[in-house]
Amino acid sequence: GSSSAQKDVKITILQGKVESNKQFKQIAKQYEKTHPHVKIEVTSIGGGTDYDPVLKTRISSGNAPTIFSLAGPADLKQFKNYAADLSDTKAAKNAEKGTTSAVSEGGKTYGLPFNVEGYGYVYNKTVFKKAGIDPKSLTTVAKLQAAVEKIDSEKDQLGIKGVFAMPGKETWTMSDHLLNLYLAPEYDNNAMKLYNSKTLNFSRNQEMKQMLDLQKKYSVQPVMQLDYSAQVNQDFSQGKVAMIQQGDWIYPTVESVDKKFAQNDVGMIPIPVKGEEGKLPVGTSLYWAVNKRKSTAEQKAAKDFLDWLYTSKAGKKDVVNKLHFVPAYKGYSNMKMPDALTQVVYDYSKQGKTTGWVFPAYTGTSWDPDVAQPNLQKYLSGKQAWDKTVTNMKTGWAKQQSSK
Amino acid sequence: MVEINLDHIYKRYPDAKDYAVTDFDLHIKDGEFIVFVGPSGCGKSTTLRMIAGLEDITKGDFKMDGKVMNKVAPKDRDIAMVFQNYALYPHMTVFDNMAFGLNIRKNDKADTKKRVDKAAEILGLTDYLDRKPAALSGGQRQRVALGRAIVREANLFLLDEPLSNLDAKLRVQMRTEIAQLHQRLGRNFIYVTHDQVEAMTMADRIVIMNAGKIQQVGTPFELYNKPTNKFVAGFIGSPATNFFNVKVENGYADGDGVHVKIPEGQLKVLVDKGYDGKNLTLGVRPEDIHAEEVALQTFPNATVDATVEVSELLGSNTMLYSKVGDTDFIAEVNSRDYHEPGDKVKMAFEMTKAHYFDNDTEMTII
Amino acid sequence: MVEINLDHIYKRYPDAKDYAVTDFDLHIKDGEFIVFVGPSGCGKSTTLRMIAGLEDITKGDFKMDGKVMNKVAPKDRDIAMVFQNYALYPHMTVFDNMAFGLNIRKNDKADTKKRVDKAAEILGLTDYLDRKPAALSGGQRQRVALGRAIVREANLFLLDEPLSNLDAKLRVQMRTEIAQLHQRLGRNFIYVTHDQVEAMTMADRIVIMNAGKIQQVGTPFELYNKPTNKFVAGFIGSPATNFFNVKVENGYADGDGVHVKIPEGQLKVLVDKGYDGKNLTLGVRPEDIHAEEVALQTFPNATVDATVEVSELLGSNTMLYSKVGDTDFIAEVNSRDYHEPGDKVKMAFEMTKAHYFDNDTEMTII
Amino acid sequence: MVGFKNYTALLTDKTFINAFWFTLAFVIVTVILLNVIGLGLALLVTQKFKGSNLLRTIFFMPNMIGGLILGFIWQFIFTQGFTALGTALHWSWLNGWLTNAKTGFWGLVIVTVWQMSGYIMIIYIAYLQNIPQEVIEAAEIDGASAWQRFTKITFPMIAPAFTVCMFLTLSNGFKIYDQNLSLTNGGPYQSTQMLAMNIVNTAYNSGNFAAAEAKAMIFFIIVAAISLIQVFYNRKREVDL
Amino acid sequence: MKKKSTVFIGILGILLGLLWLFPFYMIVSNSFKTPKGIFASVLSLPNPFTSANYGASFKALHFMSSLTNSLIITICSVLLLILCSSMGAYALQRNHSKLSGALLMVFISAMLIPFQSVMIPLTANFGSVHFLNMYGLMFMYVGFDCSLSIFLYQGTLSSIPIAMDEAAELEGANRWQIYTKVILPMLSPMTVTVAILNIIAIWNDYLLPSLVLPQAQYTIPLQMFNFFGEYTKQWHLALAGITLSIIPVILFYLFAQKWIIKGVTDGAVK
Ligand SMILES: Nc1ncnc2c1ncn2[C@@H]1O[C@H](COP(=O)(O)OP(=O)(O)OP(=O)(O)O)[C@@H](O)[C@H]1O
Ligand SMILES: Nc1ncnc2c1ncn2[C@@H]1O[C@H](COP(=O)(O)OP(=O)(O)OP(=O)(O)O)[C@@H](O)[C@H]1O
Ligand SMILES: [Mg+2]
Ligand SMILES: [Mg+2]
Repeated sequence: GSSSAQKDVKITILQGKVESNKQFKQIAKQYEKTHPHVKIEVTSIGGGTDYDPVLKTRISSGNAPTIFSLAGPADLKQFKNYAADLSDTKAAKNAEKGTTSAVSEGGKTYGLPFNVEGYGYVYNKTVFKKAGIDPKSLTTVAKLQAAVEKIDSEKDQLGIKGVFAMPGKETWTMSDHLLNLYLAPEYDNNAMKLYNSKTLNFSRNQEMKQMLDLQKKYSVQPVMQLDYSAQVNQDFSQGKVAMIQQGDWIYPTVESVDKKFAQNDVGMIPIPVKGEEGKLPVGTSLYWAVNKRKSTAEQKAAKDFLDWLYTSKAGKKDVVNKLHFVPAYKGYSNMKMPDALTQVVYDYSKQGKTTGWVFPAYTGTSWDPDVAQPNLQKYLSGKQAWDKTVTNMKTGWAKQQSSK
Repeated sequence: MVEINLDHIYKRYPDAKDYAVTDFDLHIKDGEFIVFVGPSGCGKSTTLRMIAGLEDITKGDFKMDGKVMNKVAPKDRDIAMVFQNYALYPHMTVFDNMAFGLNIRKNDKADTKKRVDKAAEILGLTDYLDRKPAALSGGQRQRVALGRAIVREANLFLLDEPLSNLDAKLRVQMRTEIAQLHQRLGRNFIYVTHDQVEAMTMADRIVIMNAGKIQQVGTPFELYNKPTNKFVAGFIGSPATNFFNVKVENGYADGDGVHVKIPEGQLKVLVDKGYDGKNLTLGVRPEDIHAEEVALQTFPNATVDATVEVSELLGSNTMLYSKVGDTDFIAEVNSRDYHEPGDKVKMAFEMTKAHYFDNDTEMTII
Repeated sequence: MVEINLDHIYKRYPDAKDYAVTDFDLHIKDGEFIVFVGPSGCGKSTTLRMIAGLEDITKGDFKMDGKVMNKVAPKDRDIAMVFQNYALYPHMTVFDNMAFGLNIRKNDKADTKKRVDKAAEILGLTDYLDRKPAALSGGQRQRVALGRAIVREANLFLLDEPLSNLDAKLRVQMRTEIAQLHQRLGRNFIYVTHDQVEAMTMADRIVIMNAGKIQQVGTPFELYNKPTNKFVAGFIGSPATNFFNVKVENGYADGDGVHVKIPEGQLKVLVDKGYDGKNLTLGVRPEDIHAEEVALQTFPNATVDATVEVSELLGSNTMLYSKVGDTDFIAEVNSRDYHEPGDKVKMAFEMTKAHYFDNDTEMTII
Repeated sequence: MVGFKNYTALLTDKTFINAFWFTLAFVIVTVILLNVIGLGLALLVTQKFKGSNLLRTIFFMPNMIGGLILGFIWQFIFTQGFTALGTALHWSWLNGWLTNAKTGFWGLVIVTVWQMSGYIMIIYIAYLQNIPQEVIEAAEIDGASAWQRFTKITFPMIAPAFTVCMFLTLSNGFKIYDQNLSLTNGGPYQSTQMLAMNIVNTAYNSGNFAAAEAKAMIFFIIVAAISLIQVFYNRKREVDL
Repeated sequence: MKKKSTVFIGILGILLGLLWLFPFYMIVSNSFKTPKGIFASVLSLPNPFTSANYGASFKALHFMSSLTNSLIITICSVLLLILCSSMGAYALQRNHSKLSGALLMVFISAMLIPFQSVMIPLTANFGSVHFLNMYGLMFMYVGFDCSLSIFLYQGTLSSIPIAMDEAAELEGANRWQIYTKVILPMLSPMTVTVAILNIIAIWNDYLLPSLVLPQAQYTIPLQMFNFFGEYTKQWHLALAGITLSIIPVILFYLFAQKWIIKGVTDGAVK
């Protein structure tokens, strides 16, 4: 829509997805061309710095952005005074069901999802083919286990160092992604529900333990030394492992290491969870918010831009092709995703074969880094029994929720 | 071109328990050349530094042309100074060291160069103008320090042992140069030295200090001939005055091995002052002790039988380190009268030039 | 207790274009007291520093007891040194400064204390033992530097102008102390001084240097009476030898205002060496120029008519800065023969003590 | 009272207490190592030998790279370099670095020392060069060996440098964050988490600002007390020349 | 004897030097590898060898403009900083009052304050006077870094004899002249040190400029962090970038060394 006011407006965008910095800038430039009265300045924060403090400083210095990104309910709580209600935007109306629930309250929507993401076991097609295993068939834990054992026994022939590369250092792969699989069903795949829950059930913890043990046992060792870059760049992208627990976001990294490998050899299957077979956990990790302290004109321009980005024809093309986003919005049905992993996510989500992301309910709270992560790591490095780990996590949750 | 008054000045260094300078009272006339002498540590540099404004004056007033200057910053006193330890700027060349004061005053560059070159020539530093102080010999550094002062036409020059590290020949030359500078500029000079020749030849007046106190102020002649106390007599002259413990008895000064007649005039004064039959100290300068035949004949009543212990031949004169009774003394005799150590020599005191000092107050009686 | 050989030593400082020391060749006997003299900047300190091992020797060998020491670290040479600029440890008290060398050698504490206390007493520093150098006067610092050396019983003592900042009286005392120390220890001493009295009285042999080169090595007597060249003659003695440009003609030395008879013996040598009718330089010491009637009578053929320009009364002697023709010279006369500036005075040269120098080589002819 | 509760809560906050001890141990070790090595390097490169200037540059170079890259590089050294070396030499202790608190600790120490000793070095150099040569010479003449010259002359005379470097290494040791983040990120299970990271995490990751403030306050008081007492005490021993 | 210790020192120097250089070997060698090559083996030499990273990194960093920004900010801040801190230290050191001692302690304590705890009010203040740009940044650097610099200067000043001030003052120099003509030149070895320490700190700083600078004034580190996404870290470009960005600093350092050495030969005379 080009219903923007005649007066010149400048909007500033501050966002935390540094890898898309260049693309956002290109898109902004393009938008400026078609909307001569609007100027857009994009700033991306990342790398070694935390996004939150920067946003806070920008706000307090009177240099607040018009559009900023939020990472979930905890962020929203912090910046609620600045987040405008976006429920009347076209984009909000087009957002896929459930994608805004984590940033909605009292019927108001404060954030627009960047995209949706999904994770599972990203696997190496060649290895599986060589091992004679169809990854699509690994729908249950037992099947997975059998396949893992088989691959492991043929490690040398397959030319791999391990079945998995489990990044013991990157605690979020356990505490966010893996744990989510066993919590989501209990909380109806709804982050807000978990966010408001006084207790943590975690009744399926044994299943998680099993998966954890499986990954650890058949991983490249020592797991405690592995981090994201070792897992993705070094082991997976170099064809040294059969699969890793990651999501569609690793595609650019894999591609940057070995383009051919990325194009030909990469696929993703859901992690088998009892009762949730064949479903991929799909969710949103970042949301756009519009600063409600800015002038109405500026807010309007910001909303127009977001609407344009996610609902206009040109914008949609950029979302998919430039940003490599799996859209969180309706109206993309005829578009082809740019890479194999996003395609998988998109396919699952289009078919509705998804489970939810409940972990945004605790990322950004102290439970995640202070309770979940250290306890899981302790278990992983053999310093703590599983029972104790589970108890600790539960009591930690209860303690946090009681003081909220 | 200033009159300087030091009014009962005291100085105590922070944390020190004693005063470094006590009751220093001196009036310096316009254009005077004052020399400070005194034993090491007696407060000469301290006084100079107070005049320069580098040390706070603990008590008393320092005045220039009647104006109290105690609180005036050094830079506003228009003083040129040679520091005892040179205080050269290590990062500047010799030229820049000397030109610094002039440059600060925005003196015309060409004139500065002229003056520095002139000074360097006088000081024999022409070849070293581009060097840094670290690459100079001790004496060369001292000359740079001197050069830094003499290029300026300050109101007051403070020179703290400016020639101590120079060889005799250069020292004589420099002395002349400084004297000429003083004459040409007509400014006040205060000069600290340990070299008695320098003190005697350069000074209009000498200030002799001891343990922070002025002992005597006077012309070289006065100090030499009319020392106010034993200290001055013992300090001025090199070697210093010899002292003998004697008793005034029957017109003779009587002591251990000494039995010399006191000249009439002197005796009268001594008796008048009530020293007859009393102990006092007799002072005779080395150069007033003679060993030539002719002198022995001239002063037959004033001879002693001495033993030479060491003899130093110094060109035309010879020092005889001698002993009479238990008293050591030095005689400076003509080299013609050279004696070997161990010689027993008869020597005559030129008693008309002798001095007498009270044993308690150490003040000069005559 | 060592023999020291300096074999044709050269020194060039990094970045300097000239040699600071050239072909320095000297053999020092066991227990000798050597004094270095020479004009400021002639290379005395440099030589000392090479001996100490503080400067690299550019060329030549330095040997102790026959062993080449060029590469031996200073600490292993067992040397005690007084630096020209003291080089005190600013962070240590006077006591610690003096005790440092002994402590380093793990000398018995009690003995160290005894020695330092003794040295402090000699040096008059007893009251200052607890002070840091910054709170001392210039002379006191120099005494600490001296104390640091004398508490040690090193093999070789290097003293670089150790008394320059002391008053005359103290200097005489210190001189004696150093001489006694030398005697007691029987070690080698190398002593740099600008004070001719010090040089003359203390040295077994004097090394006189100029522009980095040794001019003459000899006993004080030799240097004074038999200078090898004009430089030595002009340097030793204070004031220095007077020089006159003369021509040898008819048995007379003839020059601007000078017409004096050359004694027989001297003349013969001059003629033999072919100087008859030639120009040369006549050297007469100030103390060999007389103004007394008796001298004028004694040397009737060797008088000049001089004009006194400045006269300095120095106790028993008086310096007459005089002029004959266009030549300036100094006469040291008895104070009885005092003359006012401006006086025209007849003076006699004691020609038997005169020296003659070749105008080209400046070497002594007689 | 609410504020006070935040402080008492710290006493039972195990991670905070653990971070405190970990940091303290780290500070003690690095302060010693950095000053010893920094000063050692300074002494080394102030010797006159060919290449001493080059060495200075080399020792200082680690300061030119920021925390992230540093962590990256060193992770590879620890995980791959050490492992390769360990296998080659059959030194098992070289394997599995950064996987537990102990190797994590020493890993942090190594990286910190590697990076910061050049920094400390150039401070010491600046002061070393201020020592008048003549005083060193005097000590040589007095017979002091190189070590004695160092302990009795050089070291007392660079006392101000020691004060500064102690202060810097102390306060930096307490405040260290980048290296912690990039090398171990506090892991495993927060066992290598240091105070600064603990506070930042409390504030930004957990959003518990009140607790973070209380921690920061305690932290600041401790650091200030230790560092300033050190400065005060050391300055007393310095002399003006 | 002298020889032997020199050889020993030389060998020790070489060994330590290699130890210190090893990580740089990794940086440089990996910057010539393909992304795949980097992770195939980090420790080995580049194979295949590529210099493409440099071109790409040069472009991605907008190298010329961010280099210019970095240079302007670093040079101006450091100059200001040296001026302020050396003057401050001079004033504090030469004045032996209780107040100056206390002031110094205040400066020193200021170093203990973690940046994170002041960054919000700081930027708020600068923002309110519209000073969130490179000029504001320079002032912030002066503020933040002067404590250490003063501390460093203060220590060296005590070894510059007061006689230097005295000599100059007697020659008629006022405080400012004494400071500029005598003290500052004599401080030059320390100035070089202070400059080096601050240059590397400011040159590499990320956090503060990221809060303060508008896009057009981005410095090299700010651009560099575009290589570090949450998931995608473009090490090949980053390492090339790092190599590019430390070259100016190393050049400066080598150049500064000359100065330090020179400062020493100018060195102290009693
Ligand atoms: N570090 C140096 N670099 C270059 N030249 C130097 C250095 N030190 C001294 N010189 C030069 O070497 C010559 C000899 O110096 P030295 O210090 O030995 O003289 P000296 O005889 O001790 O003089 P003084 O009596 O003035 O102390 C001088 O001309 C001096 O300028
Ligand atoms: N900074 C100081 N603090 C304490 N006492 C000092 C200080 N400076 C000098 N003194 C003391 O004050 C006294 C006088 O010192 P001053 O320097 O004036 O002596 P001086 O007459 O110049 O001696 P010299 O001939 O040795 O240079 C000395 O006893 C000295 O120890
Ligand atoms: Mg003095
Ligand atoms: Mg010398």
